[in-house]
Amino acid sequence: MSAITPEIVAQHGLSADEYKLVLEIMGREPNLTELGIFSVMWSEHCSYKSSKKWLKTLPTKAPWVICGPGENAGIIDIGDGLAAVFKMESHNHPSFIEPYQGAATGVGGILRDVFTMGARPVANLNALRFGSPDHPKTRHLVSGVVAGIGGYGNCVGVPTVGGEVNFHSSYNGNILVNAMTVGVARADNIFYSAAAGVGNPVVYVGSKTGRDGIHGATMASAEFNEDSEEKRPTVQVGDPFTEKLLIEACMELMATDAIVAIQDMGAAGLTSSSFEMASKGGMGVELELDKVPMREVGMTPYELMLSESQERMLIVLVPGKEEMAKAIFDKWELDFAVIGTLTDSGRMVLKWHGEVVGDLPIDPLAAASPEYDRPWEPTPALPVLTPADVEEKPWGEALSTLIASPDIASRRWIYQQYDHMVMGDTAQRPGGDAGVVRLHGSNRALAMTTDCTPRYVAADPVEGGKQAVAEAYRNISAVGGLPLAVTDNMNFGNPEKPRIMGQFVGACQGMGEACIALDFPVVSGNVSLYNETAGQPILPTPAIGAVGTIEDVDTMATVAFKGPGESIVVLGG
Amino acid sequence: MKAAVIVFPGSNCDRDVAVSLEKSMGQKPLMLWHRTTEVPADLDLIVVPGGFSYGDYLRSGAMAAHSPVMQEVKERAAKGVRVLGICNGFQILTEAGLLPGALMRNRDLKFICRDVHLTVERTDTDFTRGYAKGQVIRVPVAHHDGNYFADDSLLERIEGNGQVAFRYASANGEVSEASNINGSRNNIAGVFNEAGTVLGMMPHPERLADPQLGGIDGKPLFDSLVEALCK
Amino acid sequence: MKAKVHVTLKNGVLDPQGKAIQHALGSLGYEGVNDVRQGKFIELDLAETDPAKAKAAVEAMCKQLLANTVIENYSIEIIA
Amino acid sequence: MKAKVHVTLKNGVLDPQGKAIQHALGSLGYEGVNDVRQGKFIELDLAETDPAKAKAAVEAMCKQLLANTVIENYSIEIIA
Ligand SMILES: Nc1ncnc2c1ncn2[C@@H]1O[C@H](COP(=O)(O)OP(=O)(O)O)[C@@H](O)[C@H]1O
Repeated sequence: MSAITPEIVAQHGLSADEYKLVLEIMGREPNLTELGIFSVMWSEHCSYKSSKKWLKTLPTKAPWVICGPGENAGIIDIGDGLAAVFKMESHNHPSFIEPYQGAATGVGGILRDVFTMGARPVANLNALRFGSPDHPKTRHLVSGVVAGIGGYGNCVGVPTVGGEVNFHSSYNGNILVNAMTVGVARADNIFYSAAAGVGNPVVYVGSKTGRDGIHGATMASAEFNEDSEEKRPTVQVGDPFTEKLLIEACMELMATDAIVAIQDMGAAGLTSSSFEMASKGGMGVELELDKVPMREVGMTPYELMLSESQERMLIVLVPGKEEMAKAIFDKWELDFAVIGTLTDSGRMVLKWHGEVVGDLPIDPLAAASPEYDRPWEPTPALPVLTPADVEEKPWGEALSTLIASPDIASRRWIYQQYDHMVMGDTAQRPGGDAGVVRLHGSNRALAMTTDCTPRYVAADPVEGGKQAVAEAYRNISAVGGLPLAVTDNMNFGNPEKPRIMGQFVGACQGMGEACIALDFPVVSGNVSLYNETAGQPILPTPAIGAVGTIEDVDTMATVAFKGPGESIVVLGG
Repeated sequence: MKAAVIVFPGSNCDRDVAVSLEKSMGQKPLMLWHRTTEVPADLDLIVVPGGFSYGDYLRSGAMAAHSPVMQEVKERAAKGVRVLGICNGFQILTEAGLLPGALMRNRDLKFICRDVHLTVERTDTDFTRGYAKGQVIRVPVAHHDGNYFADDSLLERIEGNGQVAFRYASANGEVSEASNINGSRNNIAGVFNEAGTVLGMMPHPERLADPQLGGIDGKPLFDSLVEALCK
Repeated sequence: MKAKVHVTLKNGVLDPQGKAIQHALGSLGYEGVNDVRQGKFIELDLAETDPAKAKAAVEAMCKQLLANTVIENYSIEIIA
Repeated sequence: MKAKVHVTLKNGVLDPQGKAIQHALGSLGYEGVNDVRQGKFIELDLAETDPAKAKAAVEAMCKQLLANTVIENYSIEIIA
């Protein structure tokens, strides 16, 4: 037995205080597998330990909200018995290390968050931030990320209808790749992750488990440093073909009454999916890890619990439905294995060929997940610019400088690499204010957008947070949509620095105020902290994704001037 | 008229083309799973749709070309049943030997999704009779492997037989290197078999067959088939 | 028994991937790269223990699936 | 001077292409295919005439462009 040394604890990203808590909860020294589980569950990525306090202040309610933050994705009622299910999520660190696969697996992950709730994904968007255009790495990163997003989304067959891109030197060593998926479900056929029913089978479906990204979740929460480019084998390869099959198989199973609960295996794989399902349902769970479909020989329980292999889901089935469910996954040529059962013990018991190799209490671990009230300082106000501060230039020259700016220049090079028309319902393609996708078989449509102007947020986090929400609202309105709700992706630097924490707090405050004023609730989101290189933080980037409805797609507005003689009107002020 | 759309693992334009067919035919086509070997005897049209069958792994269309249903498709094609392959479907039909040539990676190696203009090279086939001679149409492409290749002698044969269906062109119908989006030989965007009963094309007519999606230049292709095959 | 298969484009078939690599190498400052061709390298692990039988099986696989003989050549190496 | 470069996925890295080929061979009735891995095979034609210098140049090309060393290994063979 390997004794747990302070070094091992540190390698797992747990502080000495946190380890003390581990010992208290376990009542003994954990073994390595158990320690690995704590490290994953308590990582910033899974526990939101720095951000939780502030996220709770965001408005999340409205009569049309079916499910707010806390599940895999947010859900709103869009009428006609339908619901829109959506969320945005970051894959920043993996995309910097391996842009193609990092971005691709980011798209795969967010798609799973949406279809796990019973929604067929109908659109993808992506909010990207790169370093300055003349930085030696930028070209490679841009082309890799764009190819990866396209490579995955195009193959899965979900149109990528919108997004945004900014360039700024603060992202030179830490790009941002935020992917958003919007899905549509029947409002009376939504699936949640809370496990229920003692004795019910726990089923594993999808791809086999390999040694991918072991410790990826902890990596996503650790600040980048010089040698991070060496931590390479933690990168996972996406398999969009399998994801497509997984979507179809899950949709087929969801049309039956066999599912009690379902959850994708996200960043923390089997650990977080099984823990969350059991914890939400107040259940215990017993897993037979040797039954997990494995890609490689000689895998250990530790590796199986921490692997981040993609394209996998965990399902609690109604007893007796195993054969029927298996037939569906067989048809789609995917792995299917009953790997455990629900219990009423409130514990997670891990077995390996019949022998207990891990035994942890679920609620105490989840409840004790650390939550910090990190010190923060407000961002000092910048002097206000006056017209006299701006250098005078001939109009023509000023205009061409503006148009040539990488933040304004055409994005066609990017979105031409994304299939934005597959599924046959894209009524407004990328290039306008918002993407518009018809609700299949109807004349109604969803409008969607992602927005944030990081330099505004850096200058004044509260106003910048407000502005990002307002811009998303305007973009939905501009195509003729009624803005309904938002998802967000909070990308910030190291929260242990009061200055950074102050940016986070300010942005949350501004977003919250704007969302209340506009009746525009936050229904889902994601936080990515520690976005720093050698101590230098990125610009604070709270990316906002928004969704609205258009009642009659024939009334949709587009940006193009339609003909000579038309009036040009400026509205607002 | 009876039409069927084949569904492979990884097909993703199967529903799109079924919607377009239904609009023109007034009834839903049959959807046939790739494992099936029971294909109704009285089919008039088989559509091999776009997407990424088997993930486009190894070579686009290579694995799907060996699916059980494809044996049946080959037999029907030999009997003159009309077969239409769009995008990945075109790749599958070349891999299955139903159409000449091969589709390689786009010249600049990037996936291309955009509207393109095509010249309609022939209007005397069941697929294209709805178009006017010399008509230039606007239809989207969305592919990574659409670079049509045939060696010199094959190319000569295809051209000699009038097997070219569409060419990439400018908006006013000029066929030149500038309008050749992916490096295809002779700007070829679609080809027929010798009999003119099997058509493969990289562009997606089903994506612009509905005014709400921005155009209807793809619709005459489906209307042509319905008109020709409705008994 | 292992088999190594090389699938390469026939002479005269243009190779967009090779061309793009050559171009990229040029812009990275590598001089004197006259030509680049890209092919596939497929390794198979076979249960078969007889080299001749293994070779025949892989030959059939190449013809049927691994190579598109309209545009590609293949070569097979069997390793005990 | 010619160089042959093999680029293969590192051990443990998922190879969706290889898996799909294995699966397809199975459905075509080829039995006993335990594993398939797909890699790239790149042939370069170089102006360089010194083998050591050629090797060094190709090594640099592999690191910088031809292989994605995050997930791939490469091997180089120089042929006079
Ligand atoms: N910035 C945020 N605003 C609102 N909700 C958030 C935010 N960040 C995370 N959440 C919510 O917290 C929950 C957990 O998020 P996450 O760990 O990213 O989900 P998953 O593990 O399924 O990928 C989700 O329901 C998400 O909607």
